[in-house]
Amino acid sequence: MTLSGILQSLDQDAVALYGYARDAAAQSATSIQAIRPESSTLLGFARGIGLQAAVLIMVAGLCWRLAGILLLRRRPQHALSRASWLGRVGGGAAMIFTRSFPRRTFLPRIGVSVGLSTVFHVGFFAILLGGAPHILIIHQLTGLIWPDLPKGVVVMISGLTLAAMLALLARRIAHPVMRLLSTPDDYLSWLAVFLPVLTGILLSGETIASYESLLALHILSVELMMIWLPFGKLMHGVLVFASRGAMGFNFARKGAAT
Amino acid sequence: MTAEETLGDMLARRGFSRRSLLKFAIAMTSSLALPPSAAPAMAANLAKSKRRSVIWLSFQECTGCLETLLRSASPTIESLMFDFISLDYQESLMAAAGAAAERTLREVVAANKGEYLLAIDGSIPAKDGGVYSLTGGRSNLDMLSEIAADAKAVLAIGTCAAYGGIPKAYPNPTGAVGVEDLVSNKPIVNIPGCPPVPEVLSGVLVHFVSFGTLPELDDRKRPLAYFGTTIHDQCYRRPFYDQGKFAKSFDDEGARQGWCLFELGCKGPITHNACGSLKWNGGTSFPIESGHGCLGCSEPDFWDKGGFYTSLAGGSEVGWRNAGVAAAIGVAGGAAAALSARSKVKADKAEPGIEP
Amino acid sequence: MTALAAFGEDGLVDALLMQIAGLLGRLAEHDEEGSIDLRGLPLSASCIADLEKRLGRGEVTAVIEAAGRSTIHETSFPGVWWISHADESGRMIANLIEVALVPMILRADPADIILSQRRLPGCTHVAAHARARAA
Amino acid sequence: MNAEAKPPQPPARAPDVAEVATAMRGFVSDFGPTAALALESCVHCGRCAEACQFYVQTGEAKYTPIHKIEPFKQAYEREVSPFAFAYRWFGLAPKVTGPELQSWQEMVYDSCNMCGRCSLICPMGIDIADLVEQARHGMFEAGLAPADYLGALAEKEHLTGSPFGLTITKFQDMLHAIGIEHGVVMHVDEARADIVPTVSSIDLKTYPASMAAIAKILNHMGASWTFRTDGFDADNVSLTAGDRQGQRTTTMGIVNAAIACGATTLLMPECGHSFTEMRWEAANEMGHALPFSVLQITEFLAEAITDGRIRVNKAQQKATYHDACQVSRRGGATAAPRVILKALGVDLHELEDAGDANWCCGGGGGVALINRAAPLRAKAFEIKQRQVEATGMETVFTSCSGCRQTLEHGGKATQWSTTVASLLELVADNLAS
Repeated sequence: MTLSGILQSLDQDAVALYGYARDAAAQSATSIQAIRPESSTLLGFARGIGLQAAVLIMVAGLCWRLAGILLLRRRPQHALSRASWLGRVGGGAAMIFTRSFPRRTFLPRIGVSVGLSTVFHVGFFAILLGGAPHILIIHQLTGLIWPDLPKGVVVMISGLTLAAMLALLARRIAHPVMRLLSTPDDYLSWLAVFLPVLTGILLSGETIASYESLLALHILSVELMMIWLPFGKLMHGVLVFASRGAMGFNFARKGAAT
Repeated sequence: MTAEETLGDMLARRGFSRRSLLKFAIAMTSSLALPPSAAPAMAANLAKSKRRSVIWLSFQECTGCLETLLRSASPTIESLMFDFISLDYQESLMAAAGAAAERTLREVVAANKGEYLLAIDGSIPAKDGGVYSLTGGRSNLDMLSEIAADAKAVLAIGTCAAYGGIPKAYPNPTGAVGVEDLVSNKPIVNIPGCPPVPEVLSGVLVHFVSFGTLPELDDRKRPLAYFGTTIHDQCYRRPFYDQGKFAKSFDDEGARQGWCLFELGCKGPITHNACGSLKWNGGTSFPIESGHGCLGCSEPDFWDKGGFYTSLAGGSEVGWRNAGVAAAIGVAGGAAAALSARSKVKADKAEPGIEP
Repeated sequence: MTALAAFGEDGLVDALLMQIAGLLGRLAEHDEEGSIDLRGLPLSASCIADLEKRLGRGEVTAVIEAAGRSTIHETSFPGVWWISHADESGRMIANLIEVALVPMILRADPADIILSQRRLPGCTHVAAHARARAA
Repeated sequence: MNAEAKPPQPPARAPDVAEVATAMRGFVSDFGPTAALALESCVHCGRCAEACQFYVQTGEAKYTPIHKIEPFKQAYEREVSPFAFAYRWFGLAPKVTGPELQSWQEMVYDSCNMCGRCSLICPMGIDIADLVEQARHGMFEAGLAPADYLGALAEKEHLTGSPFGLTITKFQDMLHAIGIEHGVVMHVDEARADIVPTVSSIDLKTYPASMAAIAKILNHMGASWTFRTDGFDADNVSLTAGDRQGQRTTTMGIVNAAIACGATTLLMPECGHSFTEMRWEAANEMGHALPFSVLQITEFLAEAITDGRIRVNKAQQKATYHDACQVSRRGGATAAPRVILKALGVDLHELEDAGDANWCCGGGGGVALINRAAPLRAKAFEIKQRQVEATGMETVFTSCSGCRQTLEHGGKATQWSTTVASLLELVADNLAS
């Protein structure tokens, strides 16, 4: 049974599985605006109800977590600030970017971690924002559109990103500090990002299995990432702006180095 | 023409040499993607075989499928096929009508019990007992089950007969379904397409008449020889797809250069059919070659898979109203969590005077 | 010039030539005939033209008028025949390389031979006179 | 000084459940969005370890800065985080146990100077130093502040307002004695004065000359100034021990003293944490802005030298300078010492990573007052020793008595020839007549 055979049968098993899920979802989702019925394939589910559910869960989770943090009582700061209010806001905004480039003195010790994570993050967003199909999705949602990278380039970048992720995982397992700090959330979040990139590469190759199965798997893995995002470590994608901004703002008050 | 006369004798009587029969067999083996060595065997079988009786029932259909199969302005090799079968019942083509037509149908069924082929075009409305499509006062639902019972095999011609097609599109008022949803104890061949590619029917009939079996089918009961690959895989514009050269509108520079139509909603990557290789109107062209994206008409529920001009990459659009509801739920939950946290934090101020 | 044709153009033609050589070998040793359906292979027009140039032309050319025109020519390699069939509207419906003593389609069919045997006596002078007397 | 408050007893055993609960509430008590953001944002990348002198020198993973607040993060997740209910229902963040909290004493106190170098490297912008300070609040309320020395001093400060139990009269006598010994006019407890220099007990005990130096400088300037023995001990050992109430009492004492004599400027002595406490936290504890400006001594000297109120001679010597973390990196006064040294004509050879990214001396944040932390301090000192020797300088100036004492102790242990000197005293010794 070749892999493509398995994926083919996966498509059929999923049809049955999907049938039950769809009926259950249909009954329970009465309040949500009637969603047009999708065809009975895995791809239909992935691009239909699956996508809808993933987006709704992500949006709800994001709002919940952000509200839960930002609505805590703010500690008033009365000490005389070294910077004006505008200076503090500027400090906050600046740090959002400068903290991505560690000070030269730290590089000898964290160069590997910085290098690998930069390759991964730049690669991941280059795929997301450079891949033609991705731009189309964003275009359909927001109307924005910009030139895309050739498919070959995106595939090559995906390879690099995948390699960086595997190296980072190896480091997280091997390095004593990383092993001490790591929780199941780290590994689940890693997987939730690894699968979309992996299925993306397989999809671009279009050889392992039929286009539909690969596209369905790719979209499902993205949906897994979207659903996990607000509840685990992936939230740092949003919190990084708030957290760095807050430190930049507060340190600018003290004129302290950031 | 007597029932016992073989095809070979019939052809000879009408001046068709065995060479033209062999030539026909060579053409069909090539179209069916069979090895060339199969041609002599096919020609021999065809010569020995009897003419197969075919009953064609039209249900909730637009006659587009029938027209495309018989339209051949110039007689093509495939049209020979209609000399090999005896189309005993077809409401649009036969002279008889009304009660006479019904009598003919009963006679044909009786005469060829268990041996005739049942070809169907159009979907079958199953809602409310099938009352939405009647022929001579009888619902298509009943006619199908009755006549399919004695058929040797069933050919569902066109996406409507195969998967329900356009009548089944949302909201599907008549409860239209495909043949495969109603008939289960008979070998079924789906020949989807709106309309289907004519050569496919000839290929299937020839295969059946000459080898007595249906050609190899895929998981959707479609002949693998014609539906094994996607339009995307056969498409001559594929290199542009790989280089990321996409037409952004139907009359921009990209479109004129014949670039890939992926961004204009082409459904080629998820559509299985033979348009890309056999092409239409005698090999003239096929939708993509004429500059329009493939609609995916041979796939189930092609009408509900998002707009014809929405690219494959786009998921079905997220309802902004739903997103608003989700956001509100999220904020409410977060606020509740924050308030309970604040109450806990305030409670710790046991020591008087320490500001929060 | 599609991307497919850009690379390996000559690779395809060479592979075909070697396959034809293999068929010739089987014909010579085991008297086995074989043929290659060119339409089943992803060949571009220039690829087929190149193949035709390589195979060259032999001494025999034949035309068959049966349900459309079919043309056959022997290549410069005896035993290797190039056959292309078209239907009445002139559309090509098959394009084959056949490796055989004589292409299958050229041979008269046994059933036709029996019919000929039955028909032939009819065109003798004796039969003609008999018909004239009977009329 | 409210003597009747219950003094924290150093426990012989692990805290019981009640004490752990108070500890956690202590940690959670001053929780705002910034602290919550910090605890929610950690991506477990491990880079903070690479900036911390204790991990870098020992290679032990347990000294990873963010790991030092792990139990408190668990408490946050259970009690205050947006998904607290889920953490509790699914048992994702178990309750912190007594023994576990006790074992964390080493992480929250012995191996953390709260120097903020980890906050400088954290890619997510988490102020880990601030979190450790808040964690100490929890530890203290669970009676887990280290008993030896730091705990004892904090207890005494809590009772008497001075970590060494100095009474006001004793303090006054010492000031006058220093005045006489150094031949300097000492203004003590005068009713009205513009400038109030505060005193740290380390200076009082080990570097009395610095009090004489500040007096000499202020007289040189002809400023109206006075020491206030009712506003004593800028050191605020309670802060580093995590005793929020003691910290607040000490701070209010100084603030009230300054208000009493109508001061316009409060000078913090050569000390790191006292500056942080008075400059950035005092106003919050008052609930409104302070009615006077607070300057670290180097800031004051730099300003006065620049605008000519202090005239100095050229000191004609080569030296290097060690930055106090709370003054430079955390306090934003990195430039002031350079201004002073330049004015004094000192040929300054900066240390590697000088200024904002400097390595901590290893004694700050109360660690110098924990005896069992000596081996850790020695490890941290090795970096500083290497850096100073790399400059080839004979003298290293600093403007924090804590650093000065730590570097001297470190130097004594390794027969270090370099002399550690105070910038304040250098200025006092080079005043133009």
